[in-house]
Amino acid sequence: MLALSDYLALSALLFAIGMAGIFLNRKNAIVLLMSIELILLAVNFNFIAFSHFLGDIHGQVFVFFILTVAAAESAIGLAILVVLFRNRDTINVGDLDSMRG
Amino acid sequence: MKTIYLLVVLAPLFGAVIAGLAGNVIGRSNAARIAVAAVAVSALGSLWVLYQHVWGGAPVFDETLYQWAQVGGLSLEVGFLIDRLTAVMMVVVTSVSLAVHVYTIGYMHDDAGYQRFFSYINLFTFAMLMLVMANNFLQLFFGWEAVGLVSYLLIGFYYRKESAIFANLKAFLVNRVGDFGFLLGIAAVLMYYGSLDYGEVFAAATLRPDMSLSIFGTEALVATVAGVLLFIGAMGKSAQVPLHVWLPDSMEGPTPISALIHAATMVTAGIFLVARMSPIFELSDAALSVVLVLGAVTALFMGLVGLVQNDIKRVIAYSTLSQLGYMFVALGASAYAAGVFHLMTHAFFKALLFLGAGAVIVALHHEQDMRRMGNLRRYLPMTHITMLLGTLALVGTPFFSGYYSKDVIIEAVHAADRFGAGFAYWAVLLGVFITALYSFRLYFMVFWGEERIDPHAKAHISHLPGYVLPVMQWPLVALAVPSVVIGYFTIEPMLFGGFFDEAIHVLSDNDVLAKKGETFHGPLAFGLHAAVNPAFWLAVAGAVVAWFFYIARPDLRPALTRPMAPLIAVLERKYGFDELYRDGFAGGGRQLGALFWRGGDQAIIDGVIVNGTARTIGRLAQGLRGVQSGYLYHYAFAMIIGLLLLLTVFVGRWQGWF
Amino acid sequence: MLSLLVWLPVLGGIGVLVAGRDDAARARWFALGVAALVFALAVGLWVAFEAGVAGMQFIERADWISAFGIQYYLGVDGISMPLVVLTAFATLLVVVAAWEVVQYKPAQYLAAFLIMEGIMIGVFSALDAILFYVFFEAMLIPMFLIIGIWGGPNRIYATLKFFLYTFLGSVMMLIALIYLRTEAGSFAIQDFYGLQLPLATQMVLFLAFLAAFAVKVPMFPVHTWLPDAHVEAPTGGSVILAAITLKIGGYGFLRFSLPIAPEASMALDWLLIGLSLIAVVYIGLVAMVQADLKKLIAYSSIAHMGFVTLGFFLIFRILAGSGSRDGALLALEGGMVQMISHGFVSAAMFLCVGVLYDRMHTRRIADYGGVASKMPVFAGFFVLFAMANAGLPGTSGFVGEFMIVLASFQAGFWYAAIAALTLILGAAYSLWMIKRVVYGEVDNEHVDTLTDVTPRERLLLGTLAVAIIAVGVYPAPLVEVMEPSLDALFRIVVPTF
Amino acid sequence: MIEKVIFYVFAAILLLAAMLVITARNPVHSALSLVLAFFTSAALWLLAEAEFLGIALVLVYVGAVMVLFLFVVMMLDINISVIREGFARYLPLGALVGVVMVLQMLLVIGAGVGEGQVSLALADAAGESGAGGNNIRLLGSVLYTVYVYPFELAAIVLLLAIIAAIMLTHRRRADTKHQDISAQVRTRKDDRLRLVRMPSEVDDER
Repeated sequence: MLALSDYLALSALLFAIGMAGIFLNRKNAIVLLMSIELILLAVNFNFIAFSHFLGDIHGQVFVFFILTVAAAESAIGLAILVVLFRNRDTINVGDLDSMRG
Repeated sequence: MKTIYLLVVLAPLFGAVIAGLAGNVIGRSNAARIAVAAVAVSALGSLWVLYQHVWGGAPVFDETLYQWAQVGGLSLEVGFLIDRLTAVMMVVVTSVSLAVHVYTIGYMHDDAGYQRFFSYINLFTFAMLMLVMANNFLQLFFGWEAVGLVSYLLIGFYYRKESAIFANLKAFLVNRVGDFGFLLGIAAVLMYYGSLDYGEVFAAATLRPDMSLSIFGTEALVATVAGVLLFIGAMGKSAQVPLHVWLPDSMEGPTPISALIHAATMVTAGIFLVARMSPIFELSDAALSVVLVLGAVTALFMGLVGLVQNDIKRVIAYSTLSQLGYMFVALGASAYAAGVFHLMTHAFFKALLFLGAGAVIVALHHEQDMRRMGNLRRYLPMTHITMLLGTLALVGTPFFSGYYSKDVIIEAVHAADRFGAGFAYWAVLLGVFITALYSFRLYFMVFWGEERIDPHAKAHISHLPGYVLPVMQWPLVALAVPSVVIGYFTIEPMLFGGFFDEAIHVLSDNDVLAKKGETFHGPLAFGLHAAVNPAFWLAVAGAVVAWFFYIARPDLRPALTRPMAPLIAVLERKYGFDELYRDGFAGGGRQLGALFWRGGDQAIIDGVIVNGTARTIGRLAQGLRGVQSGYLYHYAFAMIIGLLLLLTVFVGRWQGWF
Repeated sequence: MLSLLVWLPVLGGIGVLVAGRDDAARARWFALGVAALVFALAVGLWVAFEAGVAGMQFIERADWISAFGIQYYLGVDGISMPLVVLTAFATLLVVVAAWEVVQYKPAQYLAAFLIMEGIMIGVFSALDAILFYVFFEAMLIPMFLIIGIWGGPNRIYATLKFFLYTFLGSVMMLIALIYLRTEAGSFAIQDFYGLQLPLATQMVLFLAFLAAFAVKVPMFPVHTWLPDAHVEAPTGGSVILAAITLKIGGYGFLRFSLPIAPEASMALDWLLIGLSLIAVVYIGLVAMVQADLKKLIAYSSIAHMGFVTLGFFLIFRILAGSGSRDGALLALEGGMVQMISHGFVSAAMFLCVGVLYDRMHTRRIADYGGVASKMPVFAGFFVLFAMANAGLPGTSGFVGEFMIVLASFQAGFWYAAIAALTLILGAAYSLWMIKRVVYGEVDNEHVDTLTDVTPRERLLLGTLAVAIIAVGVYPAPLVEVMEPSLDALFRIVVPTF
Repeated sequence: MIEKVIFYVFAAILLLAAMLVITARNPVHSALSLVLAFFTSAALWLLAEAEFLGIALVLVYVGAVMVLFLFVVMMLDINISVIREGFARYLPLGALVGVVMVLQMLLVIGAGVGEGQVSLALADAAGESGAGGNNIRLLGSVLYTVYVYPFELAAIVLLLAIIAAIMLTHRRRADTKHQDISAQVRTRKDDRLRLVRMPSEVDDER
């Protein structure tokens, strides 16, 4: 029988991988966005797992919203990326330091 | 009577205001006329007041004029207390003032500040009268400081002269040091006696003579503390050691001022104060001993400095210091009446000497150095005679006024058995010799011997008809008369006739004058008594020594001075008081101020705290700017690491790691 | 009536702005008219004021922001009445003093002062804590502009310092006021008085008020903004700053600190007394070595204001020392009189410096010397004012100092001894300055070209001289007005006596 | 038992795909790996009886978002070598952070929320959700009642995202003509019309 902890452990690992992805691909904005998707996926896993094991549908509602927001986020993120590339000819995050104090 | 009193006080004020504010409008001679008339009114009024109080049986007047302020149950008022002491002071003040006013007409004749000068001396007369007529400490303090103000203005009368404006600042500040004590004394009186009114204070003091307070860790009589504090004020105004330094410098003022303020009246305010406060001082032997010892020190040591001065006015100034010391010695010996008596006689003959010196100075075209005088009796016969009379009175020639007043003091000290009385006796006795020495040294250097006048001054003096101006001559004569005779006529009533019984309070144990009174058989006998009096012979010795070294054998003078060179050097530096005050207190204060300003205000408060805060925040922000690199991943890292830390904290606490 | 006093100058100021936009002369006359009218009203108020009554008079009360219980609540008592009149008087002086002197934007300059006047009268007459706070803060704005626009070369630094210092303090006060509202249930200042707060709370409140008022007074060590502000401020700004603004600090101590937190005042009086005595001695010494006329006078202001706070906070020690109620009252009234007197004297001193500055355009003492030869009338005034500054009897400067020294002796010998040092220090810095500026040989060709005071300046200085001497010779009317209110205050602070 | 096998297999694929996402040299590979990760996730969600969400994940993410990613990746000419620099340098740090985080989370899962408390509740919880039967119906009944406002807000968020994305990427070409309506409305008479005062013509005959 599957246990809640199985899902949670999987989610934790996924989360950690997403986090490591941010570290590893710190200059590639696209992979950064993907890493964020991974992290969100991990979060969703938790919600679904708890929803399932506690028999509470509200968790899934949250996953639904997270999916919505994440979709919107990646849409805008990619749009920004496109504009960025158009203006500066790069998506190297290392070059984006105009907010430097 | 109240109208008369008000008239006496307000007439000079009126004169001062008119001459001061409208001086340019009404012109020089009108200003002088108004000023002299005002003081004349005042002087006549004072004489009448004295007459009424001595022979007219006028009651002691003690009334409030108006209420200055009312605080809770405490009423601060302005009012007059007129008794015989006040009346005598009023007469002394106004009559000397009148003489000086008249003299001024001539002395300041061609000075640009003519009206200003009259305004000042009128104002001075007003202030001095306020001082002596006060019936409370508030008004006393007002008069006290107001005379200081006028003194300040007059010493700095020639405000273009650097030495004059230095001297007036010095005078005011040294006086302020005295006032510092005086004000504290008044505060002590208010606290322990509950009032500022003389009558109430003296009543309270007599009622509770043993009241004590703890100060500097010891118990002391209230009367001692209050007395000493008040005496500090008197020391400032009456230039007693160590607050004497301003008086010689005050000679920078015009000579009539030296006569009026710095010899006859203002400087005697301290004497008046102590005499007036006799009910308090009588309660404390310690306070009187302080007065006695400091007076004796001043009398002896300031006289010594007078020996080495060459400026004619400074010699007389040091003589004044020394004579003021005599007066304090009398007060310290509980012979208040003798002190006031000497005050009166001294006022006349010292004013005479100053005015005479002023005549000499003017005649020599503002030459003050005695080394460039000599043999002036040929040119200024009248001045010579009057000054000789003044000198004789000063040194204590029998039957002259100074003899009576000074001799009484010496004998009173001899009779007193207070701590310091022995020292004071020898000091004043030796002082007699010194007084005679410097007085006759001055006299001989100025009026006898060879002529050392420089040609410029000589040209001036040769054209004079034996005097400078008549208006400068008559005051001398007018002052010479009382200088000679007033002692003879007034010694008996003033000292031994219970004249001051209402005003001055002496405990019977301390009453040395009463003891003297038992052996007093009239002024004539007292004068003849001089033959067996050591003081007289000391005075004669002083005069002879002066004659010997300045007239008979001036060539022997180096033989006398050479062995005493170190001593003379000390005297010429006036014991180093000036240096100590200038470099020690004034310089130290300025350095401390600079230190506080640069170190405290600018470096610590502004530098470290105010601007330091700004700088710290700036530096902090500079550091934080580095954190804000603009790189997205730095922010992401920060978030992740923060998350990790939070996680660690939660897990750790739950697991009990820490 | 009070509303009129508060708002008439403000409206008048706006009127000056409108009327005098292009016409300087019209602006001047208009401003003079408004200032004179306000002064006349203030004097009228003084006449109508019942001297023997302790409570508030001329009360006006209306809801303002009812949601928070904030009211438009005005009234004066014996403590604020003299200060209101002083404010009107000082503003009138400033308007006259600016007459031909201020050429740069005269209408705006005068308007700023008129608005300032209204606000300051508002501060003194506000009985609602928030109303007080609003006026208290609003006062910064015109002053900020006055120094910032018409000031000297280093004015930006000075204004910033001035603003930040005073603002920092007042924020603390706002917190305290809001707390008090929760305790008292209303913002009326008098409702704060009866609260029986625990000592710890009182301490916090007291420190909050201290932060606000100590800066205003200013007390050591938060005084350094004042010399800078004075040096940079135009003459009128200095006059108002010294004559009125500083008084708000002292007034605040009387209105808030003492009655609201009496036990904390007692517990912390060592601090206030200590700082005041430091102000007297330390600042006195610092004043002595200043090379700039205005700085010297600014420092002397701090020293004199030290006497005010000394008088206010000595009362506990006096009661402990001699147990004399009169002594404590003497200290309180001495402090009040000292405030009024300082208003006159410092205004006079700054006007004198202004007179010199207008002619020579320098404030360095070393640039002067021998002024008396060229400006005898001015020299007379200046010496008189310096003497008043040194506390000469017969001038107003003496009255307060005398009362406070007498009272402080009852707290202990040393308090009086240190306080009385001002006799020496005050004379030293005032007269040494006189010696270097007024006396002596004419020092340089600039001094040689000086001309004596104009009739306008003569009127200005003469008025002040009369006021100073009048208060010095006969302070009874002034003391009479403030006595019942201070007595009532005293009863709140020390109910057992 | 079979569930367990399925779970572990899919979980392994998921983790492998996730690792590929973050380590792949080519972003296209990353994106494709992410697609794989989403697929396996959907499968695992189905296993957890979240059928609707599993389907939605596939439809929305794989069908739309990931296609967008691929589009962008391929559209942009990315210099991979520059972007990859520092990868090795940060590998230890990234790994460390990841490992520490995993360990801590596992600690929590293993000790506290493990079988002990939660799995007891599982039986009836599972039964209940089973009794409710249709997962979509269940979700809808909550979504359209309790969460109706957030739901509407989510719609607005999406709309905003659309508009924002269009606004950001849309560019105006210089060589096409546009109508600027606001400029037309702003026009004033003076811009277009000039009145010239002229003296009236006078007959010169006289």
